[in-house]
Amino acid sequence: MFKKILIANRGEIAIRVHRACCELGVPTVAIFSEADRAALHVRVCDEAYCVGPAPSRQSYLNIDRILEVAKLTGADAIHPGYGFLSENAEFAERCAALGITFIGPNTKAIRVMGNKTTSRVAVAEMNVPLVPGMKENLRDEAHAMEWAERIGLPLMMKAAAGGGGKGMRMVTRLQDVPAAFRAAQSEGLSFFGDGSVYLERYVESPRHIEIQVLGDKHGNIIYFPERECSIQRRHQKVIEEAPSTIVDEAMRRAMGEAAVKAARSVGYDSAGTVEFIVSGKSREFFFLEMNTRLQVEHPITEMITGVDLCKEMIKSAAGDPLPFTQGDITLSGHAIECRIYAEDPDNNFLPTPGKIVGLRVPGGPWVRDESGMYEGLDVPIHYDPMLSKLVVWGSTRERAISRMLRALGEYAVKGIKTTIPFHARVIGSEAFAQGDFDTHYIDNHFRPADAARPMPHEDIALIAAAIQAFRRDKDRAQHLMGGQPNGQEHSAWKSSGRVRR
Amino acid sequence: MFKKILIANRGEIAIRVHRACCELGVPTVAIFSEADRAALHVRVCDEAYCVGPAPSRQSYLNIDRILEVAKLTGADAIHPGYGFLSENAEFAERCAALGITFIGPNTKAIRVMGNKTTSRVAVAEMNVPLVPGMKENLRDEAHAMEWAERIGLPLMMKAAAGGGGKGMRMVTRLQDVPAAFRAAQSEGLSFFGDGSVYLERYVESPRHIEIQVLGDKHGNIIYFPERECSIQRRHQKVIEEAPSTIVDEAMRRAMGEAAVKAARSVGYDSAGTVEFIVSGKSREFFFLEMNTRLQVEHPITEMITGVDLCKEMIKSAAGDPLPFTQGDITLSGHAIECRIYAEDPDNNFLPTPGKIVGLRVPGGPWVRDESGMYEGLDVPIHYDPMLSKLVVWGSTRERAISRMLRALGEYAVKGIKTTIPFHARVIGSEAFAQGDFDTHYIDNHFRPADAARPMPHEDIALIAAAIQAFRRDKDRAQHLMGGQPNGQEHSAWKSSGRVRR
Amino acid sequence: MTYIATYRDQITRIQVKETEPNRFRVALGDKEFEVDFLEPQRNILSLLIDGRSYEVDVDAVETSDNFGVMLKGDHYEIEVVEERKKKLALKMAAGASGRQDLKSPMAGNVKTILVRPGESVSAGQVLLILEAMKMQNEIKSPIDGIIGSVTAREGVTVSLGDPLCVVDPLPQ
Amino acid sequence: MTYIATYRDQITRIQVKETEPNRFRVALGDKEFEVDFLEPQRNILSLLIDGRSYEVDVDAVETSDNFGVMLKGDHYEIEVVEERKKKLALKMAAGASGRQDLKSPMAGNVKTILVRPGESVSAGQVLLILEAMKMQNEIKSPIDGIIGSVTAREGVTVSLGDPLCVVDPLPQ
Repeated sequence: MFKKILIANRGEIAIRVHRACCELGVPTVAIFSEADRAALHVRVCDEAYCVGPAPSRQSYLNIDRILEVAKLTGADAIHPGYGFLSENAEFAERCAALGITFIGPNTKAIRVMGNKTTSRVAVAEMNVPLVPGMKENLRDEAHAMEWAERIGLPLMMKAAAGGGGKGMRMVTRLQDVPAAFRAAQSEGLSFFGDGSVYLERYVESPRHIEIQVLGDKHGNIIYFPERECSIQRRHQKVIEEAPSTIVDEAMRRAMGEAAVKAARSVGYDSAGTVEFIVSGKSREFFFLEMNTRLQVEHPITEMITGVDLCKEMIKSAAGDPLPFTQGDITLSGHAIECRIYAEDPDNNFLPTPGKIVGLRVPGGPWVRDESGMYEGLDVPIHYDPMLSKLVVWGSTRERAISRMLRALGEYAVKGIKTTIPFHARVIGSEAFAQGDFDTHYIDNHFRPADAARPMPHEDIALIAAAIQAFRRDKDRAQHLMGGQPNGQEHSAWKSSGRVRR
Repeated sequence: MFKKILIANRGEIAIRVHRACCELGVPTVAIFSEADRAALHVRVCDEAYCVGPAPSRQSYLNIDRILEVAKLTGADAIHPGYGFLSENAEFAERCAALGITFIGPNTKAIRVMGNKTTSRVAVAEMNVPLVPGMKENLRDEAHAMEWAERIGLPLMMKAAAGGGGKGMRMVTRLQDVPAAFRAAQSEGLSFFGDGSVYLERYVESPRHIEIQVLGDKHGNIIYFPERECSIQRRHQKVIEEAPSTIVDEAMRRAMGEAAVKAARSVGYDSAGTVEFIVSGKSREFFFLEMNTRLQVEHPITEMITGVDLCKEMIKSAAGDPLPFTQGDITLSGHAIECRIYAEDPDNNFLPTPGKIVGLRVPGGPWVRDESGMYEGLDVPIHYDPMLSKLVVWGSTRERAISRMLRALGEYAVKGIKTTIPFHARVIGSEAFAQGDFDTHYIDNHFRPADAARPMPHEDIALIAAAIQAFRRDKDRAQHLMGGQPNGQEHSAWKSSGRVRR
Repeated sequence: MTYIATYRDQITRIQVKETEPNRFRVALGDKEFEVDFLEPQRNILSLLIDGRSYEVDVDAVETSDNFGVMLKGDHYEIEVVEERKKKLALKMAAGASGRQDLKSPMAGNVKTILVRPGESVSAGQVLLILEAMKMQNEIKSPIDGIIGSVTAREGVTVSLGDPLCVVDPLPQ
Repeated sequence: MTYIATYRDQITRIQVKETEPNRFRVALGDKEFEVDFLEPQRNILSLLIDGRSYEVDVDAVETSDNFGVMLKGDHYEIEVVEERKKKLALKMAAGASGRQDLKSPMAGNVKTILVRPGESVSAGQVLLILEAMKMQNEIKSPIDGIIGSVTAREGVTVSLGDPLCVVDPLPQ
């Protein structure tokens, strides 16, 4: 095992990795930007070093400085978490050059899978099904038109280096092909520095279903039961569950075996995820991309299999062979994850940075909170707005749903608005209960209905506001007369630390 | 299912029951004493009624008032939790008389198992092994001496109505028998209002191992894998784990079958626990008593089996047949529970009521916090000092131990002292790692060594105290000069809400 | 005390009386409520009303009559003003103009400013773009009008509530 | 500033200097430490010392020089007094008597009082019994001596730090 692990990340995933290291008995080194001195990962890790100013490029992406800290502290391995440097092949190589283990797959796997075109070529050679489309990039608008006619409508125009919903254009009419080509090219260039673009068939009632794989340095690769990630808002996953309501045992095995083949195509030797797009109509599945890192939603797989993926990933990087075979992986019950964001769901999901002045996290049976929050934390404006992931397990999907609703109801974050109540409404919706949704569900169906929902507790809200106004006025009056404020320790009109507009 | 459940309890178990009801979709009614208006269970339940002043006898044991609230609110069932009215047959009967379901076993089971003598008679008829001893009560000192000679030394003199370590006397010399008889008799009278006393063999290297059973109203009773509860301080359980390190598959089955027989002797039809004393030397097990309620430590059984005992207990009370058979219950991994008390482990475990001014609960994979705490809670002096139960699961015992150490390290309660660091030291001890302990371990072996432990961070503690003194003095100086305090929002010398001696 | 509460343009008259410490009688229009009140954590209220338990998170600012109330997952923005003060305010408002002071809805960086003073804009037109937490957010004009002044500066950080720009209504 | 810290009868001289905001140089005897300081929650400190991260829970009372420090599961009761003030205090203490003011170690109910003023007691003798959270706790005499006054009353609740009784040392 490693002597010391540097965690090149922040937020909840830095905490997750620290917990795994802690349980393995390996000391940890945190890095932080100047905006994150008060962050929880700085406080819980064994060591902590500032690596630069607030902007990520100067801190969490500052390879030179991070490697300096690794050398200084004697860390012999680096866990990159997700995002930031986690899929950066150059970083992995520079770690290797210094004799530091990058906790992730081999660099070839990162490079090949990091590009949509090369990854498609690689997995196609292993007979992993692809969305009908092209394996090369488009040369120009004319070429685009030619391929569009060959594949047939509806189509997706995609930037080869794209991801996270950026650099994608749906095309339903042939005459829109040239404009979509130009748009995808320019977004690819501006977001990813790469203008390569290709075309593929658009899958109807699309569901995003992915397979976790785990490999070691001895050639073993196994797969886990699928994760259903179709509840998305603007192409960003919002709620994930495992298993999927539309996958049966035979399909699970077929998808798992395809994922292992995809992983084998690059000699995969770590934790990774093979993403598929699945037609909700035909249940055909097609390779989308492979993420060569620990995924945000890995905990739901952990909950239904009892496997600590973060820990196994570290052990595998240390050279340990996998401690189980495919046959040892069994599926038990059902797990759901909600990504809690610092966003206002009733105000177009505007980010809500600010100070958390009160916090009560849900607890009790089979509730797992993966969080970087604490009472007093000032959520900075510089980074991703994800505050925590709430994960539950239940013996059945129905029980997992009722447990998630219960846990969301317990989760109290005071000072900033979060997406917690939004999650409760999605999870409580009829379509979710039926498992009847695709990746367009939130944007096209749920949100319009949600905006018009009734607000049943208006009377109580008015009473609460009026009593606080009364108490404020009484305090003021007593203050003017030189008296003492009323019995409560804090008077009601004091700011809760947040300026309201 | 019930329409509404009244929870006749407080603290963490009231929260536990509320969560189960919430997940079952059943509204809850909380009751509270005047000292508990701010308690968490009052805030989270759907309804809440005050049932009397702080002393338990006038509130949580006030049967008339509690039944009044049940009638007023239309509750059709009452969950008693543990302690208070949970094993009170009269209360169960009065519920029944009003047509309210008492969520617990039939009254006969409560009565028979509530008395050590009648319970021993009942289970002996089913051939459940008893500690060699007598099945009747002692008449007088001469009778005691006669039986002491017959059973042989060492002996335990026990009050028939006793429990929780009260009313017990170990006897190693025959001449001590009369004094022990008088002491047990008087303790039995004063604590339980019953002076009946009996004798039994003292078991060497005793371990306390218990079996959870679950019955329904259709004659089905199943058992669960054992819980090891030998880590005790002054006869009070402190840390529990499941399974036990000394129980193998054959012994597990034998104990389970004995527990089911014991339960059958009273037609048991709810969740209950059969406690055994096990010789660490011979591995013989003997019936100790049966607790006719949900046990404090039920979560560890839940974690290794995936069964929600609290929920199943409610469903069984509602008349549902058990949804599984004995063969469906499988054991997976290992679970540990630490009972977190408001006590100062470095000051003879003195109770530490007071205000919780800071709270950060552990999270992450397979960590479960069962708590009634929140930041701002004033822990009252009137009730049991248990604040929460911290429960972890791991795929192996070693992993569960490292996870519990990690979770205890994360658990930060500010304002009052708790037993959290004490638990960390017990769990981290070599004897615990080896599974090599009996019920005397804490009192006789661990505590003397613990008191002499090194305090390795004295330098850092001195630095922290000196900096706070410096900042206080600087603030004071600036205040005297009319200046502003330094940048931090709260100055260091402000009270943290607790008066120190 | 008597208050006028405004929620989503709906006006309610509320009378509050403290009958004993932590007990209030509240009349909401013609409905009356007995409230058992506690503030176990600052600005987090526990209300028992007719036996029902409510946990209410109230956000209040000293200098404002606006209360943000979070209750069972829903957020209510409520203005509560003493009755006499409200009547006065309504009189004054009758003479006021429709000038729009746009304030920043969040902390962030001003990425792009798309308008200049004197420029005509229509309702819904994007005036500037704010960036925070890797998200870009468009600030739109609430009315047809003319840009008065622009306080925001490109590349400069603003806090929640900072003025961004002013839109004057078109002359009647 | 220079302080004298007392922990378990062991005395350490500590110099503290604020080199820049939230940076301190602390000399502990002849050891020197550079401290990166933050107080993210009231009286919960985050210290970075030589790269190592420590979370320290400090309990302090305005009117006292005693600090309760909780650090990695261990509790340290430390008295920190400015050097000049400490020297003065030591001089004064030299003339003080050994009178013991027993204060309540916890909030609770006075269950039983076992001694009366004027009674001789020996070190370790139980003077009274306090009850809290269903536990009975014996308060013992720290010295051989004579009971001076008894402030506690049976059946009456006391708070942490309330005086219980006084034990005067035996005449020399």
